[in-house]
Amino acid sequence: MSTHVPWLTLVMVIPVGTALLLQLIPRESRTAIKVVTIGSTAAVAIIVGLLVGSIPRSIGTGAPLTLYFQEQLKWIPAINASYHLGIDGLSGWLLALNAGVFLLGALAVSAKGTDRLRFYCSLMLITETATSGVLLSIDLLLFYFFWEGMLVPLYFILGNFGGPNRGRATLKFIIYTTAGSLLMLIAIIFTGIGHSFDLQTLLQPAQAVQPRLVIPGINVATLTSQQFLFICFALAFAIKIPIVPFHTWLPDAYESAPAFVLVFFAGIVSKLGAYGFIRYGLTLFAEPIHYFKWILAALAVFSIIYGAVMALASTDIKRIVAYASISHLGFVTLGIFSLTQNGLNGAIIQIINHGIIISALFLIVGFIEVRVGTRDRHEISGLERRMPWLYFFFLVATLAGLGMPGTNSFVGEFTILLGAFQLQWIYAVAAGGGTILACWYMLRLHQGLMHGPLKERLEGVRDIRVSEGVLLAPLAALMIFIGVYPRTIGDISKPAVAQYVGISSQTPASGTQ
Amino acid sequence: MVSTQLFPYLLALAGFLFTVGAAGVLIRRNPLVVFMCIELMLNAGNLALVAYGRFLNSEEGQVFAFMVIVVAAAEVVVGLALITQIFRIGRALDIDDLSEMSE
Amino acid sequence: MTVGTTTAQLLLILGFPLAGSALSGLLGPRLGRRFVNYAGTVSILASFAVACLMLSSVVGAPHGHSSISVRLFQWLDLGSGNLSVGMDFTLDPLSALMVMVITGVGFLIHVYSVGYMEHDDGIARFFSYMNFFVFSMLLLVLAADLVILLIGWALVALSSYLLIGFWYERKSAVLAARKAFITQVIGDLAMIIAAFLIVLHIQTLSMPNIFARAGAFDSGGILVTGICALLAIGAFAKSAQFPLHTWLPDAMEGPTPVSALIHAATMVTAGVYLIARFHPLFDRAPVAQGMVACVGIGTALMAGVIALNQVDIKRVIAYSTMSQIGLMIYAVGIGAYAAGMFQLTTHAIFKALLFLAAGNVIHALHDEQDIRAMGGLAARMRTTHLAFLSGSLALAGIPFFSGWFSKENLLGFGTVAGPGAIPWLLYIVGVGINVLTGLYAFRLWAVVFHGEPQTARVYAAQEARRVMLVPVAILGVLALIVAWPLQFPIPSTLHVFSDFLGSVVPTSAREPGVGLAVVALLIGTVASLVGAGAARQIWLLRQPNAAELVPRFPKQLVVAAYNKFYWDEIYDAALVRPTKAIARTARRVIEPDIFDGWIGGVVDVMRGFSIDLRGLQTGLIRDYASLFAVAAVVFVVITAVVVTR
Amino acid sequence: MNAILVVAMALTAISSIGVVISREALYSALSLVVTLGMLAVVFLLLNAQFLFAVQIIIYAGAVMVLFVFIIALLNPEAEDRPVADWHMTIALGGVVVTTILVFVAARNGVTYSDRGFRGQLIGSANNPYHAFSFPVGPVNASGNVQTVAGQLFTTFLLPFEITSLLLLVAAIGAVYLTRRAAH
Repeated sequence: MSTHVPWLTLVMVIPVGTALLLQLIPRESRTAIKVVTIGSTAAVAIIVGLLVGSIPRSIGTGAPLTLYFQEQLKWIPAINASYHLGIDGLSGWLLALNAGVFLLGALAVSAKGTDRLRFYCSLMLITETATSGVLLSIDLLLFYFFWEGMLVPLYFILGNFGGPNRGRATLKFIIYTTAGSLLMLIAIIFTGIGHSFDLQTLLQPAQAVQPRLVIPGINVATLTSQQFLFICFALAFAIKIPIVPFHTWLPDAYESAPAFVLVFFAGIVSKLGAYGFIRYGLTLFAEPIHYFKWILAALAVFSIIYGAVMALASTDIKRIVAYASISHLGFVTLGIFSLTQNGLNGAIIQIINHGIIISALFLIVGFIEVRVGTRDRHEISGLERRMPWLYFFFLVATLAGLGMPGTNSFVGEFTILLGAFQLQWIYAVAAGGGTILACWYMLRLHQGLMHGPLKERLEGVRDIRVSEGVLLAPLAALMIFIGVYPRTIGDISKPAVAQYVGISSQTPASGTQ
Repeated sequence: MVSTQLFPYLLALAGFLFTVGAAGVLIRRNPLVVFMCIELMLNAGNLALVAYGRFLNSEEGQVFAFMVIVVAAAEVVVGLALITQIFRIGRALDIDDLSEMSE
Repeated sequence: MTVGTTTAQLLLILGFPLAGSALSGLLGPRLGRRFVNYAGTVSILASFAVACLMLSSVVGAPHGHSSISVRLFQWLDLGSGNLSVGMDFTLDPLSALMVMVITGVGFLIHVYSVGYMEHDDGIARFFSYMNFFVFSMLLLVLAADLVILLIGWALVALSSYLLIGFWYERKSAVLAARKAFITQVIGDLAMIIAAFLIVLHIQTLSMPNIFARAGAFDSGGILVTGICALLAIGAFAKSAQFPLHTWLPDAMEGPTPVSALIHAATMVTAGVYLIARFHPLFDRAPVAQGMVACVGIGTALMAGVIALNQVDIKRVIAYSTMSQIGLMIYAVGIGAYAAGMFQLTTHAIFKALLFLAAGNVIHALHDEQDIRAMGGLAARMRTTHLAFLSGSLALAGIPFFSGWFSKENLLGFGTVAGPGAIPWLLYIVGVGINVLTGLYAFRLWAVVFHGEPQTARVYAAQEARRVMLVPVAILGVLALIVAWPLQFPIPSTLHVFSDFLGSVVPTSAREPGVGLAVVALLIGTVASLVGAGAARQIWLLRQPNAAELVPRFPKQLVVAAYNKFYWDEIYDAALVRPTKAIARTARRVIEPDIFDGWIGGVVDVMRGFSIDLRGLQTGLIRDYASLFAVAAVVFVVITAVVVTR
Repeated sequence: MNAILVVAMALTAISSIGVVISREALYSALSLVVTLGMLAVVFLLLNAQFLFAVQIIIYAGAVMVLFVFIIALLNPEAEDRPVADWHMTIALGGVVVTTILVFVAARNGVTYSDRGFRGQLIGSANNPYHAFSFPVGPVNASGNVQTVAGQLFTTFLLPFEITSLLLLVAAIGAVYLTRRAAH
């Protein structure tokens, strides 16, 4: 693709431009609104697809990070903040996922059944711009701008289009994430002020080992300032992912949001925390991340097991999926903090996988909820007889969710566990125990809903419509395709990961080809 | 030619005008007068801009002052329109009465 | 053999079942039963045909060139020193043998299923799953990379899960399916960790490379012992060996052809295949081998005792399967790989036969499975009876039936398993198992086919339809003759089979001498005959009667054996209930009080502040502006006066 | 010149007090007219001829006329008194404190730089105010209007256009607001 066209800016501008354009369409022309929204997200998806496809497979030579399709303009020259965009194998894949889930989200929203469709579509498109911005920006301040900007449309989406508990859930989500990101803002300012906010520039000089800060008066050495800054960043990312002690916003928010919102809300937003850890944690905080990796990896393992245990204990099918999501994201975190190439590649693969799987699961759960009218797992059984197609898609998604070899998440979990094993074998074994629990709760959910005698109340339930199957079919196909041919992701993520690992271990990224 | 010695006095005048305007906002009840006081504050800013521009040998002060004037004009237009509106729906022109946030 | 033809053969042999599965599953519900019957069976037949070609090319290959590996594509490559996996397949005598068994026996069982499932609505689903199983199993045995093997390993577990839960409206079937799957996942996890140890130590997961670099592991070292122990756990899960054996009896909830194909002939023996395949590692880990042998013989003994005390026809055969696989595991544990594989081959045939024949009985009695409700069926189902008899004779190891060849061959190796008391003890128990096998095999035969009919249904029983009878008859004949041209249980007589596998699994150096082998053969045969004869006395002639004999055994033993030695209950109490209790605690206490609690505490503090500050909010702009002005001045003063200096 | 400037400044200050303390809105408005006019004079003396003109035209000519017109139109009753509680204290204190502070700061050349607030003695080498150089050259060469316009239409073109947009919005807003009242 020509580098003269500002493709990355285009990726960001198209959705928000469409959101403005939507205001010209009368509120009542619902079909037109939906078609325009789909068209816009599809256009973004096509551009992103071509961009990601043209990322070279070889280790780059750019220092310290190799970025492609870069765009750089002055933004606030006084403090060296710039409008700097670029992608690499890491952000490229997340961008692809982003474009994919928003396209899916646009397809999933019902043109007839949604109140204030134009409002919703505009908000969704603005969210897409913000999430794309988070992934594209190379400048810390720009990153923060989009990171926080994302919350604004999400606030209105969750607050207006949710279930009965939406007020509380939305507030919890917003306050939780804002609290985390404000700390990150402080750390960003501290890192960049008087120097530069540009990641490339910040990484240039070798970081000297910093002394520990001493509490005056009692002379207790604490941590270095780098480590404090890392804690600020880590908190923001940990809340977003979420890692376990910071996770309680997630089940509430996921429970109250409708399926067509969750497609992208669960699909991309929580992955941005993981992305932040790799993009900024590994590069800016190489020393602290090695210092803290044990505790973070331990928290990740705890997330895996705790999420699984909570999923076992829940009866609300949406909450089960939400806790499953926490458990799966624990794998991503574990992969990151293994700080090995295997683990990080696995984490990227698993980020993509989880986006696909969780979108599918929430869609399926949503379809069931709409038809059955309850989310209590004990109230539903034997649906396979009435809904063979949904059964099939649910089966594929369930198997992918529990890490079945041959599906996509096996690839991710295998590589992540390998990375964790390199870090510390006990982590890998404990996380592996989580997969056994995953098996238990996923199969119990799937079998409970689909198998057993059909409840009388459910006699009239209909199978999914073609329009709904169209949403699930590509997801199911991707789950199997990535499981069979994982090189699709691995080849592009590999060079980027080699660089990040190289930077984080303070050695130049060496060609491994 | 204006003496450079007057510069501190010019700034002091700007400060004075600004605070007098602010005082007016604080103690007056009539929204029209409050508006005039806001104009005072804006003009105080303009004075500071022009004085600085003059003594730092730059036209940028004037450019900004010009823009402030434009904004002030826009603000007056909308503000006065609002005040006539309030008057027309039959409410007293008293800021404390108009407050919806108290109680 | 060239790479090109091998690739084509591999693609065909894997492609036919997969295509059959997709066709049955997608088009089956539309096109109806006839289409599904043909799609399901013909795909396996085609696969079998290709497998025959393949076998001929392996047999015909010049010495030392009978193994060929092909790579379809690179699966994942994370750079040197990291994970690198190819979609690799190996065709060698071992995999060719397995492919023959899977497709050959599989085809017969598929044909049988056409009759067995003729009244079932889910025929399309059934054949789709069955074909998918054949595909997965072929993937497993052809894989040349440990990760690909793992994929096949897990996919067979998936097909097994789907087929056990085939009648999904039965609660028990659903639970059995889940139990089987979770047990398999435990095994998978062990194998995954073994794979990690391998790749981190020798940087490859490609199986030919692993075997080539097996020398990198210290013989008897902790690392290779660990790897082999973990692989063995995977094998135990798949082959239903203690302590991961409890799923197999429950798996009998699936349709009988499923039990025949998956839970008798092929999938459950994959553990034996795995250990035989990884023999270069196991040969270097004697401790792990010893563990494998002990577990194998222990499971064989336990399962044999339980089989003797069960009353469900399928469960008896299931426990007998477990017992026989225990013997195979014992064989590969003592290094007699070819002997284990030989037993695997004959067992696949006679155990599939027993299941299918039992299926005929069940079908004829309208889904009656309790043997106490049968009896006297010999006269009403002649062919089935003869076939079942052939299977029982083979199972019990009666001379010149296939089981005799393989089992006596296997036990012969037990005499030279190693120095010390334990190998001899294992051998003696193995001989005891021969007695036990004869007992339960003929108990089943006698109780089901002889004696007085116990229920009215028996009188109405009719011989099965031809489509079900022909496969049974073929297997019946095979169970008699299949071993004759292959292997004789005395070394240096007839050894076609072990020669065939010789290039993959070299014959163990510890081979019994001819004299010892003859003695062992005689001992084993006598033991089998004693068992069979005793069974004939007790259950056919009823002199002495079983009812009189049972009280002579300790009552606890009989009750415990009837209750499968309570393993289900033990696991439930030790694993399932505690996990559920933890989950409940997490939901009721930890989540709301701790994780939501700490954030709640922060919120409470904030709320306290905000109540204090509320007094400032009068709602009057004037007040806000005043505060603002004061604050601004204070700020300026602070910055100007304090900070400046 | 200095004398005229001092007089204009004094008048500005006095009339601004008038704006705040007059009881009638009309007197406030008239005081404001004086203040703005005197400020215009100050601008002129500070070499800002263009702003002088703008100040007269926009403030005296447009804004104040509008104010007076509205006052005449609405004819609000005379206020009894300004608020005389603690707000008054704050207001008076603020006026005094701020004026003195600003004067002292300006007199001592307190400046803000990237290193925080710094005070310098007048006349020192670091004090930027010790040697003003008046922009005689450019002003004489091209005239004040021309230099300001040069800035306005090149460097500050975008803000300039944005303010024009703001004016447009304000005009539309005013029309909209008053139009609805007709119904």
